[in-house]
Amino acid sequence: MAEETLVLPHLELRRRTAERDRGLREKVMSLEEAASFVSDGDHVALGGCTMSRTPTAMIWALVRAKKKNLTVSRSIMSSEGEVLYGSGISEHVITSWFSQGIVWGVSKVMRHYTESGQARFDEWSHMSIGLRYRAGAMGIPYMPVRSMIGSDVNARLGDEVKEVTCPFTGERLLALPALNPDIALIHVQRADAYGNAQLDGLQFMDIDMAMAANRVILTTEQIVSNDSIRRAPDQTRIPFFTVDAVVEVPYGSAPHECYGVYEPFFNHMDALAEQTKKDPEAGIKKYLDDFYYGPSSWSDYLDLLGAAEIVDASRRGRSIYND
Amino acid sequence: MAEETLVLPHLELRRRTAERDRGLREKVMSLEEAASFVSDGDHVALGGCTMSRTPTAMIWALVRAKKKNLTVSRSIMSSEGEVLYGSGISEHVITSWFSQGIVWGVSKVMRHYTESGQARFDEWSHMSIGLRYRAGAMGIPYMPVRSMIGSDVNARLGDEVKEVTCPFTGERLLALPALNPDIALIHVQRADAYGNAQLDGLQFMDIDMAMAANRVILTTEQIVSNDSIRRAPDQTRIPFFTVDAVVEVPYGSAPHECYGVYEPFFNHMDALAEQTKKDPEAGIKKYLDDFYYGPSSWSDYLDLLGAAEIVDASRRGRSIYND
Amino acid sequence: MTERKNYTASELLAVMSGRILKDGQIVFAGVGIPLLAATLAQGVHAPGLTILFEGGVIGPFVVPGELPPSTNEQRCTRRANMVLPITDVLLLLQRGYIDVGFMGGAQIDRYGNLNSSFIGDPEKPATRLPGTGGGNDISSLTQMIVAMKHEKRRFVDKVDFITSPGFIDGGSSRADCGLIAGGMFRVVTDLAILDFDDDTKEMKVLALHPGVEPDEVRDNTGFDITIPDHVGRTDPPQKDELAVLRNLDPERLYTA
Amino acid sequence: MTERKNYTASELLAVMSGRILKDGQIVFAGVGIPLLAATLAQGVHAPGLTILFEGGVIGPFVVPGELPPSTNEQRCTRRANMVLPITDVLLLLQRGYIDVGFMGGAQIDRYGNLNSSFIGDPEKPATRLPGTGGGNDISSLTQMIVAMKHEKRRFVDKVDFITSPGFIDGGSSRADCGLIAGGMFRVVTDLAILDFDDDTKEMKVLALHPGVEPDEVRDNTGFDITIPDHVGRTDPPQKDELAVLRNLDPERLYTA
Repeated sequence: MAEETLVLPHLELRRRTAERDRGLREKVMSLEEAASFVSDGDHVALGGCTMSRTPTAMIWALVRAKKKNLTVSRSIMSSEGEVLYGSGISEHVITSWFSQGIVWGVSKVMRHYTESGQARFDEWSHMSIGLRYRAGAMGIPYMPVRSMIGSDVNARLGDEVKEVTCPFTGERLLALPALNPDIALIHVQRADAYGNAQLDGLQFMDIDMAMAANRVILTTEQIVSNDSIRRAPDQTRIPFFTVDAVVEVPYGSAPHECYGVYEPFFNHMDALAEQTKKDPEAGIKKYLDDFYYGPSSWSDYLDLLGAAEIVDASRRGRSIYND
Repeated sequence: MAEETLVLPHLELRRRTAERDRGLREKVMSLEEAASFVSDGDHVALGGCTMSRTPTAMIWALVRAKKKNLTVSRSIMSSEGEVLYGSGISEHVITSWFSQGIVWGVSKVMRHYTESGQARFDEWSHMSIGLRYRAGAMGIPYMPVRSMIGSDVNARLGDEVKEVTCPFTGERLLALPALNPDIALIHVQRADAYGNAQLDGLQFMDIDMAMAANRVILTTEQIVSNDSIRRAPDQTRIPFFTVDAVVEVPYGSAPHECYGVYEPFFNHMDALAEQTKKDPEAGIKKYLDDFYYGPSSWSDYLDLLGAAEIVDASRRGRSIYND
Repeated sequence: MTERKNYTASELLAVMSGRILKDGQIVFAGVGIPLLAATLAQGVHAPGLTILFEGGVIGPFVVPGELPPSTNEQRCTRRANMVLPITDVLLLLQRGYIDVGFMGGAQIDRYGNLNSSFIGDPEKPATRLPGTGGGNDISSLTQMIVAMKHEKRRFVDKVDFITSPGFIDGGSSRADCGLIAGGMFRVVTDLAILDFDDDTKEMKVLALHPGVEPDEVRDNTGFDITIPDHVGRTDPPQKDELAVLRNLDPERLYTA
Repeated sequence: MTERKNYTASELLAVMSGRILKDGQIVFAGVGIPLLAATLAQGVHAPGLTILFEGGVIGPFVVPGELPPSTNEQRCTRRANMVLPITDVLLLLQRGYIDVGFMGGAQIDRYGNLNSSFIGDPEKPATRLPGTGGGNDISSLTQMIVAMKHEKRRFVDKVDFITSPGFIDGGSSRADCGLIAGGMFRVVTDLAILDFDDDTKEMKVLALHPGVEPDEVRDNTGFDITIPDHVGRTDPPQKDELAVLRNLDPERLYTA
């Protein structure tokens, strides 16, 4: 369901949450089944940041399922944002920074779609996006903040931000509107069949996002037993009752990285940047044909990435634990 | 330094923070040296909750150093609150619940000092205290909340809470004043010499408290190497630059528990409850004479607790990892 | 209550309140009767019930005979699904993830307001009680079940101090204060199950426990309480329910 | 800049900005020149300098030759003291724990405002740039050092879009907006080190790099810039500084 208002009235947020089956139950399914949780017009939040723990496999499934009119938010968008624009499943992204990565310069695909007016890119400060998810996670309608004030980032957002005054100090602050996405897509190293997720390394905004969202699809490198989760409950970062679907997808963030498991597939990223340089639209369409529409399964997709690249990315990924 | 206003103006908070030596440096010292960081009149926040990870050893040192006029806040106060009142180092506590523990009924010591008007007990809701620390940790002067409204807990706080209206939804909420304690006392399982602390199990409000406070004294069961901290940086919960003193104090929470290391010393707690039942003031004074003023060192204190009790509490403590 | 019963008043409380919980619900529980009742429900009819403790624990596994002394010690985390900071576990209530808050009460009034702070004038109290703990937050932010002994001094017309809000002054006054969600759902005592009138929000009797007559409830209630003519009757505690309970608390620390 | 130098413009930038950092400071650094400069400072004169990355990293250890591709990948966490969520690492800025924010810039104006969002009219931009990332938060909440190439098209009278606020319209306008802390401290270019007038908050030259004449700065600046008569001079990059730098970035990815 689309966000009807900038901030959901509290009782409506509660009604949607109360409707969900939050009991302890198994919810393992395929990428295709999980894709059915996303409706056209939804606000979809993406876990991870830039080239890290991107829910690539789930986006891949949404593109293949030909979703429409999604609004997509993320801390920072990398090549998955190019895929969103190029495939047409989203013409509206909300993020603080959007390009493949610093080393590849400004994204030609992002430029093509935004400069031509075909797609919208709402820019918020990095912390503001994080605090919008956090307010949503906390069940409050706004969060006061001392950032973004005075800049054109703020000015351009118009009525989506408001000035408030501290009732104790009289200080002027900005009120950020809570963000409760319709659905969040989050990729993790391990989760159990109920959706208890444990994350290693960088957490980005994923935990607030999971708590804030009205549904969560969890993709995981590996499904582990509930017993193994219960042995270290202080390592669980996302509780099962926020999660609606659990999908086991090895290399589910490729060509991006998954902390401690694999680093980015840099050669693949280089090739994508090169391919979209001259004719960004044709370049990204060809990329989609080759890697999104072409393969018949996620395994086929991994085959296209190539075993040697997978082995190399994995070796680099594990090296973080060498010290 | 005492809190001059309910909420510190932002520039004053920043000035105090900027003055601190936040560089990477060793700060290991004795309990007695660390006690010198606490000034008479300070607002002191205590880590842990009820009978868990109480900074007993540091309170022990403050009592022996005859501090005065401390305002002390904590999520929930147990027998350490009785020690604060009985020793006279604090006549003003801020907490959500105050008694030794449910199994011992209402604290006679708390009743004696509060009902006679000798000491003050400001009651806030549990979450409100947590959110006050959190606002302090976030550098915002207030936090909107949907709790405490309508109750006499709220009414009794007078101007310390204010009503605010959400600029987006028009909903009425309560504004909680940020709390930036002058100093926080936190006990952990392990920390390095710089003050990087890793916590196992229940975290309570300790992380927000450490971030909010203007100084932190960390007592730790064990000082570990910085290398071992760096091997699992995603397990660090309190960063070194918030910490001013690191003191290695084995059994530093006894007679309370330290997660995974020892459970509460129930026999000791039973005896304290019994001893304070008839004449609470005399009972707690005798307890202070025996366990606080009597021993010449923390080791002597542990000797008084008794080796058999220590062994038993430790056996129970480790048992959490048996499953 | 003149016949001999094969259960104590506390066991009756635990059984009757446990039955109100539904499979699949998420319950924020205090220690003592609430925890016993919730664990009992898991064992009897609600295997998918999730228990939360205010110390920061989601989905723990209570070891029989090792009931936690409060909601803030390591025993509460035994084989839990997740452990998180206090503030964050309480925020789950504010976010709306929790179906039921479940706690005991020292004093309750006609509109379901609870007092655990002061007996007498708060400015010069006869007794300073321990205070709210998580109670105020839980009762402000979700639907409540309260389990308590049915005594005249505990069931009063107006509490000395509203620690945990019920329906305040009745009618729409709770929402008017700004508490737009939650509210009292059931009060379970050793005499009856009570609920609240849809409009006035006054407490009334929903069902009487086995062997309890209406007058016994009236005599033990400090205000006029409505008992409908065709008031319900609860079924007595069953063997399997008592067996689960006694296994959980073999020393009867909470069910004596 | 006619003499032959034994360093590149990027190396000059890294060395000159690294020197501004002081031992014991906490620096919020972007990748590229800022990270190189901060790591250089640690190796040369500030061993107790702490680096933070916006991805959520405190006190990492950069492995020479394995510079991270952004501040959000695992390479950034190499032997870090702590890893935490993005929002929380940024909140350290708001709380006041951070001494210096240190980043690069695409376009800067007379009052130190930075643009990394739009070239041309934001409603119909000639170029849509990637956006603020953490830049807006960092420059709103702490004292800033910016390192960038000194070119006329980059040093403009007024930026097309204020992505990261400097002193806005100068004078007290920054504080008047509600940004009561932080502000631009130094701009380091391949020609000079620039600071800001205490009252007007206009950019001015603090010191010229070796071999640079005042006119070279004027010619490469898109607005009238004050160069005091007795302007300072920086010392050229030293051997030990260049050696540390080249060890960090042997393939000259960031210092070509």
